[in-house]
Amino acid sequence: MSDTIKNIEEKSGVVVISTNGYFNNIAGDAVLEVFNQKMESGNTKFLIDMADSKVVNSIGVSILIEIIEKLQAVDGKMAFTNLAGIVEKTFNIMGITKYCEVYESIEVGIEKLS
Amino acid sequence: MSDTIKNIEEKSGVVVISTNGYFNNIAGDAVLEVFNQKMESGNTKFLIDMADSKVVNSIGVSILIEIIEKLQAVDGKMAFTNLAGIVEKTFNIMGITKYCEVYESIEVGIEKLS
Amino acid sequence: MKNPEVELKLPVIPDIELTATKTAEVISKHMNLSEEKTGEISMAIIESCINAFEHSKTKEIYIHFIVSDDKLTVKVIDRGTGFDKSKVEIPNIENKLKADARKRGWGLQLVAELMDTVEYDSNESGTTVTMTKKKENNE
Amino acid sequence: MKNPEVELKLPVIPDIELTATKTAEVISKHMNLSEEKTGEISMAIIESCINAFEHSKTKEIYIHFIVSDDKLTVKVIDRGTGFDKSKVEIPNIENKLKADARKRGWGLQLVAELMDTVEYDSNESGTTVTMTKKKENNE
Ligand SMILES: Nc1ncnc2c1ncn2[C@@H]1O[C@H](COP(=O)(O)OP(=O)(O)O)[C@@H](O)[C@H]1O
Ligand SMILES: Nc1ncnc2c1ncn2[C@@H]1O[C@H](COP(=O)(O)OP(=O)(O)O)[C@@H](O)[C@H]1O
Repeated sequence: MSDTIKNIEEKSGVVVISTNGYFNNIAGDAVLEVFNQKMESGNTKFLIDMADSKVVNSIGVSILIEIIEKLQAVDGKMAFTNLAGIVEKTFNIMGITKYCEVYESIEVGIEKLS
Repeated sequence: MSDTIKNIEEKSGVVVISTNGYFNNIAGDAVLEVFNQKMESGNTKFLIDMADSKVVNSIGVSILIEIIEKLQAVDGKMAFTNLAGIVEKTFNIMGITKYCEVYESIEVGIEKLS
Repeated sequence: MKNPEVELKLPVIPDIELTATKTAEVISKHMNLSEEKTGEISMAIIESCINAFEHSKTKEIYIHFIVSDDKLTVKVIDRGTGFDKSKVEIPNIENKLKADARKRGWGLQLVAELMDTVEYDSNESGTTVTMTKKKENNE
Repeated sequence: MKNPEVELKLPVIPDIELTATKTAEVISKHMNLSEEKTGEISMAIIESCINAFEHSKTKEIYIHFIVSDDKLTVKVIDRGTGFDKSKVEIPNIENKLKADARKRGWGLQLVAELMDTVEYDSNESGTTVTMTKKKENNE
């Protein structure tokens, strides 16, 4: 685990990835790497928990678009939880929230995705 | 409650004051005010929880010396818990830890003080 | 203090833009701006800093904060290559989701949406982004 | 980038010294300094900034960070009144605990204990505190 990813767990068929700190290119690449591994082993449902990433940049967030593209090919899903106000606003402006739901907690996210 | 004090509670005769954010003169004065009120109503045992104050300055910390002085007059006690490394080091350099214990958790602090 | 100004000179070090977002937080608090506005200012600063670091081909950038009664002005300045803003495409997610499309290219758009006013002054001796956030009467 | 430098010009706004501690955090991380050293550098900067704000009678201060292979150098500069360090008493808690004693007066002592080297260059045109933290070979 890198210092940009705090936790990875699987629950009810959903992979929950909790990020840590500034969500920049390094953090985005770390999430992409976990995503690629999990997708190879057959996972298609992902919940990204950003409780500890109150600050992001568009380079990090752009990497999430790559994940959305890959998930579309396998009819998978990605959702987010615990977004800071400015992070959700950024996702809105970029249009990411057209393709991904935002849930209020990890529990709700797992329930809705699974 | 001010935004520099997160919580105040009394347990087993110990007043636990949890601070929030940068422990500067404003935060120090806020703790002093709570202390003065509680001392007037007869409390003499205080635990200061600094889990959410990882950054301090010497103006804020100096105000704690005033509290130590007042407590000496009534044979009272103040202790600290959840100190960041640099905060404990600062307390050591200033000599505050000669007069106040540092405990690893609120629970242990209450147990030892009460 | 009347109209305080902060000036930062920052070299290209990973994450050094966080120095500027911390500055924005302290100043926003001083000005009594909402948490929402503080986040918007910080994000706009991050994007402008990253652009200057990535594209201007210089080794350092300058950030100025100018506080006035009714607004905060932030300038992000580099002495680099400059660029023609009219040639920059407006991004949209549907195009980005096409195979092989470059996913990047959101910075200018984000800054435009997050701030009240944004101006680019760019030529071969560098780029200055001047952006403002208004303070409401009740803030 | 070889020997990057950061320069901050900060006005007297409450808590603006946190801009400088954030800078110290980002630079320390870049230099691979330990968390312990990062905390020590930050605390020394806070104390030096507060002194300049409180005692120099100026409206702004300057902070420079100079990164080199074996150490971080931080300068806190004001163009204020200056002071005679030899006249400053070394504080101790027993004296401070006497009734009516001034509880303050810890800044210089803290900086001296927390940094590897500290120098004061002070005269009627201002004060420059130059302090360094060494980087170990294994950091
Ligand atoms: N400070 C700058 N100096 C030079 N070019 C810039 C600067 N800021 C932006 N640009 C140009 O504008 C383009 C769009 O920027 P932006 O929307 O932030 O997306 P991205 O940086 O991801 O490409 C950049 O690719 C670059 O060509
Ligand atoms: N930058 C400065 N400009 C002028 N005087 C200073 C400066 N820094 C320190 N001093 C003087 O040194 C004294 C001791 O400083 P310090 O140990 O930080 O304690 P305190 O600031 O709490 O008095 C101050 O009271 C002040 O007279």
